[in-house]
Amino acid sequence: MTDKTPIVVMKGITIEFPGVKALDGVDLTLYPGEVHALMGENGAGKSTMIKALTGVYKINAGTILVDGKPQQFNGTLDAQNAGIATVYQEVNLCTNLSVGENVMLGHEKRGPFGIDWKKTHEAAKTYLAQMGLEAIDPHTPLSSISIAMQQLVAIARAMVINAKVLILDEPTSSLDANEVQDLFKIMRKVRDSGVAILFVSHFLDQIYEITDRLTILRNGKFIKEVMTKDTPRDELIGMMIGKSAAELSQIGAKKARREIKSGEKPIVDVKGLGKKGTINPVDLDIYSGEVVGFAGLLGSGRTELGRLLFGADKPDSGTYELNGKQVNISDPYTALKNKIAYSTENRRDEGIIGDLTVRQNMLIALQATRGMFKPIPKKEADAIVDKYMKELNVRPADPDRPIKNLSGGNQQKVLIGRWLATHPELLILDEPTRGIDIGAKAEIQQVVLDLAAKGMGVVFISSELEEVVRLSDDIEVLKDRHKIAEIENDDTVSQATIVETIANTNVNTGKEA
Amino acid sequence: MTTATANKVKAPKKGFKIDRQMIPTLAAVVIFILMIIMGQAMFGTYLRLGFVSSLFIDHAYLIILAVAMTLPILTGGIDLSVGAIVAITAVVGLKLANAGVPSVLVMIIMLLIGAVFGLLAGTLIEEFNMQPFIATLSTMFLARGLASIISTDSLTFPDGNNFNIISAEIKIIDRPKISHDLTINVGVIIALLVVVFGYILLHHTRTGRTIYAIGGSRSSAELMGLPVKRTQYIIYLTSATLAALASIVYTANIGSAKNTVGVGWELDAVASVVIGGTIITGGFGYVLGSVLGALVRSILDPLTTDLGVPAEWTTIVIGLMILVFVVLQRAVMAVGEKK
Amino acid sequence: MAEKAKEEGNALVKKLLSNNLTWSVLAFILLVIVCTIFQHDFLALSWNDNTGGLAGPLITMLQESARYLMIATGMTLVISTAGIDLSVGSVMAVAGAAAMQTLSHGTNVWVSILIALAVGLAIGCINGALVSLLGLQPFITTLIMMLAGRGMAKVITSGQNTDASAVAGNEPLKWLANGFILGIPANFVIALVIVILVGLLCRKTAMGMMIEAVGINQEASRMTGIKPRKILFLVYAISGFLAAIAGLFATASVMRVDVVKTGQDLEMYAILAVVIGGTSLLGGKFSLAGSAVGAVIIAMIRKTIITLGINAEATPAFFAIVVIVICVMQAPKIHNLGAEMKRKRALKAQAKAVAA
Amino acid sequence: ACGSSNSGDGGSSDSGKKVVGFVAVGPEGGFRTANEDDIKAAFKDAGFDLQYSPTQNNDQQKQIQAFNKFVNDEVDAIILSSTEDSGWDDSLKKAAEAEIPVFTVDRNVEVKDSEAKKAIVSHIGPSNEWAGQQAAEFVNKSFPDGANGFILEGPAGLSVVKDRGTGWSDKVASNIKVLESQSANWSTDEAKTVTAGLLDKYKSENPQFIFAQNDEMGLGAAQAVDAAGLKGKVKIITIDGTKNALQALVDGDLSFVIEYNPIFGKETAQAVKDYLDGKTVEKDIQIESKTFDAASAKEALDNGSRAY
Ligand SMILES: Nc1ncnc2c1ncn2[C@@H]1O[C@H](COP(=O)(O)OP(=O)(O)OP(=O)(O)O)[C@@H](O)[C@H]1O
Ligand SMILES: Nc1ncnc2c1ncn2[C@@H]1O[C@H](COP(=O)(O)OP(=O)(O)OP(=O)(O)O)[C@@H](O)[C@H]1O
Ligand SMILES: [Mg+2]
Ligand SMILES: [Mg+2]
Repeated sequence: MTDKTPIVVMKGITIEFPGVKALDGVDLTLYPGEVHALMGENGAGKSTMIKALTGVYKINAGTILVDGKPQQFNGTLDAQNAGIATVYQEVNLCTNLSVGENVMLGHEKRGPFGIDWKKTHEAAKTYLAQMGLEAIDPHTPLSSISIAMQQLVAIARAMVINAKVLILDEPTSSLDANEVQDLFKIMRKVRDSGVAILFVSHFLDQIYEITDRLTILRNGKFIKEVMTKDTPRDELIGMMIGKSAAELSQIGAKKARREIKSGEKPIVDVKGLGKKGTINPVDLDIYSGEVVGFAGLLGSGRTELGRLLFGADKPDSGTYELNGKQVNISDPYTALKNKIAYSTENRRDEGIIGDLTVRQNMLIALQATRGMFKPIPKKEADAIVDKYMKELNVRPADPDRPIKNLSGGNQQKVLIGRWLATHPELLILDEPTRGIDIGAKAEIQQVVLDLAAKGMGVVFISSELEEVVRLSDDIEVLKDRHKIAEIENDDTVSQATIVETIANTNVNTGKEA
Repeated sequence: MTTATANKVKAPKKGFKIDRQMIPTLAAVVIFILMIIMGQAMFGTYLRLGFVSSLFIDHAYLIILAVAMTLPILTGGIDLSVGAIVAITAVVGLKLANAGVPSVLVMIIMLLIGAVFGLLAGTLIEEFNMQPFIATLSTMFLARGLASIISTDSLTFPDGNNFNIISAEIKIIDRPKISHDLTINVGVIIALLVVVFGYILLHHTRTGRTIYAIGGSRSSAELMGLPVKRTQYIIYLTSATLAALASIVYTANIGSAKNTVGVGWELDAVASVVIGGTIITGGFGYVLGSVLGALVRSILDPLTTDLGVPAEWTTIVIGLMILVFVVLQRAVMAVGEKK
Repeated sequence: MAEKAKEEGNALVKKLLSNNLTWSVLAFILLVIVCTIFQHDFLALSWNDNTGGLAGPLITMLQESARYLMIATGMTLVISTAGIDLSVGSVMAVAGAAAMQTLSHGTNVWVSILIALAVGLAIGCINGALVSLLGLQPFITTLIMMLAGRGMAKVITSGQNTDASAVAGNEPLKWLANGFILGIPANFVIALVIVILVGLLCRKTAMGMMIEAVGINQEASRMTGIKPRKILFLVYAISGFLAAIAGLFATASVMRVDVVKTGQDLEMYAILAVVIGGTSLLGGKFSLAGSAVGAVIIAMIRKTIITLGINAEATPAFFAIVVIVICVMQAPKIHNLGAEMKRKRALKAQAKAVAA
Repeated sequence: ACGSSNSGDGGSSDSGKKVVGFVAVGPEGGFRTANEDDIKAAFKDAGFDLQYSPTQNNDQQKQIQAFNKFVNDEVDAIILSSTEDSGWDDSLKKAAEAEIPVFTVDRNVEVKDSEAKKAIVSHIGPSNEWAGQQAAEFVNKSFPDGANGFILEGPAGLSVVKDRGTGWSDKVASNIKVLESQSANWSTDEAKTVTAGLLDKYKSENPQFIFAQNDEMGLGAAQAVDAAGLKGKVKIITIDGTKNALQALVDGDLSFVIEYNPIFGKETAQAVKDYLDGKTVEKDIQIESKTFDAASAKEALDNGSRAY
């Protein structure tokens, strides 16, 4: 197809984990100067393939050639030395160090007396600037920036190595449209300098925009390698999910707005809810059966507001009324007791309990609300697990596996099951579709609509304006930790409306404490 | 994007330069000074040069051990074997010195023995997945056992050995009364050099940065392509070798040793490190904090004596003092977090 | 057919080999064999009319293991929450001191026992409060309590090794450590019953899962509505209480508390027992059965040392070697050795084929 | 509790009392507590201000630190109850330079340096070797035709353990066979376990005596012997002479107790007083100890004079 010599050739890669064959004879070829996408559903084996290449997992069969030489990396260090830079799916940085230190770890600039910190920080600054993060002081603790920005820091870090191969595993899952464009700019530049880029994303638009070539996996098996420009969407989706795209349930149209009847009481009615330094006082009401979307740019405070509603952080101002009754939601337990549930955007640190099984992860919140000494009867537990495994289509369908061994997308589904099992009246979903494949994304969106139809109040936080606009009845727009607008989402409202609102509203920063 | 990201993070306020992570260490400084002032006010001897001199001379070994212990603790590990390594190297060293082996050679052998135990601990941890606590507990038992198999006698250095170079006192201020002299010895200088070494290692080498990274998250450090395994070996090798160095300084200082030396010193070292603001689960901490911690830990004993604490109560009072210390630190940190 | 059976058999062997418990039990059996070689009647049991129970080396070993069982059980729960309890040895001394001191001052023996248990529980609660409410680090908190506890024991007895062996009416306590139930040491039976009760409490309610959840990911647990502080408080309290029982076993055995020696270094043994039993010091999944086997192994190692007549000087080294061997055998690297070599060979062959 | 300020030049406290620093081992029960309590009481009675500094885990380092601190505090005299018999040269040299007299109690220390030697005025205490010898002589006398038995030792490496062992070996007859020596770490509880194991192991050799190097271990051994139904058939000899041991002797659990007399506070205080008053003091003040059999033990207990 091309006369370039490939830089990476992986042939017949097989990886087995106890009980699962995650990869079964998969081939992958990377050419310099190309962006290559690894496509597949959640759990198809994309991340595993990447980890096979970088030596994180040992392969059971197959060969890896890098630059024509057979290689067996014993870890990422070896891979790095061979010119492969990787940004893994879950952000893997050290939260105890500063942003600059994270960018430069292992590549600090050295002077006559060991590390020259001044030079190192300067270098870090230029790499950060490349990612559009010039506003971040390299000395800022990593723990104080949001997940999305950490993702960008991780990418900046990958640029430090003068790599021949750059691997990006779902780098865009938490970025907003602007940042994606900036990332693409950098990717194009890097590509044009002759680097091979391996890219994973569940956003088809992005795939068609940036990639040249695709390798499609399904259930750990190699399906096909194709050129992007020759492959229509339907065909691609078909190859990924193994059935025709038409069968995929699609919620095309925008949801009809649920009209609030006069005299109807909201489930949640908060006034002036805020916390100094995190989110300025917000008024908000959520009615039964309503989907309220939170829209805003990165760091606008959507997550923070969600956490306050759930009691994960303690508010320092405001009143909180639940079904007309004044409540004090001081911690997640109280929230759950009051039938409020919150699904976090930070799946790894605040969501999954890694070593526990899928079953335990699904039941634990329900168990916690019932109390330690009232175990859920086995029959009931089985029924719950069974129900949500099926409803959410969790794969593999074995609930007795530790959740940490599931692919990212499937972990997310289990977590949603966890919250549904508590039968909340108000469900706060923070980035529920992040990192979820197209099939599952539609499923989750459908779940949200179904829940609302059954009378649940839903807060839907997402960086994808498209789905916020499509699913919400009302949209709360946030900017710089202020609520700047509440938009009734009728037919006149589109993504552009929101973007304009954000751009044109000036936050009176003087108000900030 | 530039406009989008520019308002994501506010430029940090200028002037607020003190890192939150440094607060516990600073608290250690303040409390140490307060303790000295309190001792001086109540008993009038804590600012005597003699007191200061023996604080350093008598605790040069602890300073070295505290630096040694800082490395594994920063990664979330621990080295329980340091006390026992002091014992075995001391016993072997004195045996050799008494057999007429030249002092320099003896010292080298002592350091090598320390290194061997460090290597063993590193191997158990890295190759056999043993947790540092258990691995170094095993090497602790092993070293202590071997030390007593070799000899249970009180051994003293023969005349005319060169160990006394280390203990030879250098009077900086010589007053008529010994309690007003400012004295140091080579042991103290060695301890200070070790502190400098620790500082440079942690803050100016890539190995040091890897140590912090491992403490933050070992799996992240591995995925970031840092030489985690090699660094782990270096850590336990260094801490054990420094323990051997502490042994040299200590034995030279008192001119004798036996198999029971160093019982419980690992806990003193851990206490020093923690008092100095290093978090036992790793990731945060400073060598200089550990040094201060060692000094604070050292000053607790004379304080209890001077306060006339009844014998049965001494360990309770020492425990309470450490408790007050960590609680204060915790409070200071909580206030810092709020800000 | 036969192939399949063989394969299944292989899988079973593999599963067994990678199970920590297998190696612990194997180590135990090995120690017994070594002892029997040295002392041919090591396994012999006889009836002792004097005590009204079985007698023999194994019996005294079980008698000693009772206290390890207790502290190892508490330690398991604490370690599961990613904590550690270094104070158990000192708590043993304090509880023992409280029992002996009150007893020798004429307190009713049952009241003495209750006081001892209450003291242990109280110290456990203090540990729990410091760790959970103030958020202090477990290692340093319990290290402080280890120091202070020794002091408390000394304060209780004014520095004496209080002896209550001659106090009238001390029989129930004496029986606790020296008596027999159906010929089997009473303390061992009681300890076993307690371990089983704790096990049931953990596994039949959601306590075990919640403890593990907190140990694996405290923040995520909080978000599910678990109250990590409660759990932390609970495990330290349990550990203190069980350590008090261990303290009663240790002191009632000779009806005398030794303010320095009672429980000395036993925190280390307890931690070893837990690790040998397969619970990770990093927290998370725990196995009480594993820890129980670990506790018995510790008692067995000590018995072996006496039986082989290993010199006092060499005991720590012997201990170290046994522990290192057990832990090394448990390392995944060792059981995967065969498979790993096969994998490497296969890959090499493939690589050669490609290169050619 | 924090009254004494030592800032005065002569080191005397405000009240004009002479200040004496006591570098001690710390309360460990039995002999140690009795000894240190007695010294504290005696110095108080003699009108001294005694500053007491215990160590932990028998750690010599903490003792050295305390010693050096007393030198810096310019106390009038130092009492040293050392955990180790060597390693004191440097500290003693400092004391000599500061002209502070040092009195060693219980354990003698070995000093090489001649400068350091000058600091030590006197040693006060009973003899460990003598105690070991008494044990051997009792066994020799009890079993003229020879016998088998065990020795329960203290922790390996302590000089007390060695001295008591040396005393035993010096005097024990050739037909007395020690089947095994094991350490029971001075602990009653461990001694019970160890003895039970040894009795099992050497059942066929018919052990007839157990020499426990302290009372604590002897009492543990007695319980193991009792449990094995051998009470009276195995003679147990212990060193220290605490009340509990004497009671056990009366009850027939033990056979012979050698006193290691901890009560020498008076003698020590007197020596310090004499020296500070300018009188000459004997270099070595041996403290008399007794031996007890059942009869003399009963007598000693009945007249109620025993302090520990
Ligand atoms: N360490 C492991 N142990 C056992 N099974 C694992 C492990 N890691 C991954 N798996 C399994 O391997 C399969 C492939 O997972 P992988 O993470 O590669 O999926 P993915 O294609 O990256 O999915 P996603 O889009 O959700 O990130 C999944 O079925 C997963 O459960
Ligand atoms: N752990 C944290 N500690 C301190 N500050 C934080 C932390 N997490 C986020 N922030 C800051 O709080 C602000 C709001 O972040 P938040 O995560 O709520 O934004 P968001 O609107 O939810 O966007 P996204 O979730 O897409 O990043 C940001 O400025 C961010 O830097
Ligand atoms: Mg993935
Ligand atoms: Mg967010």
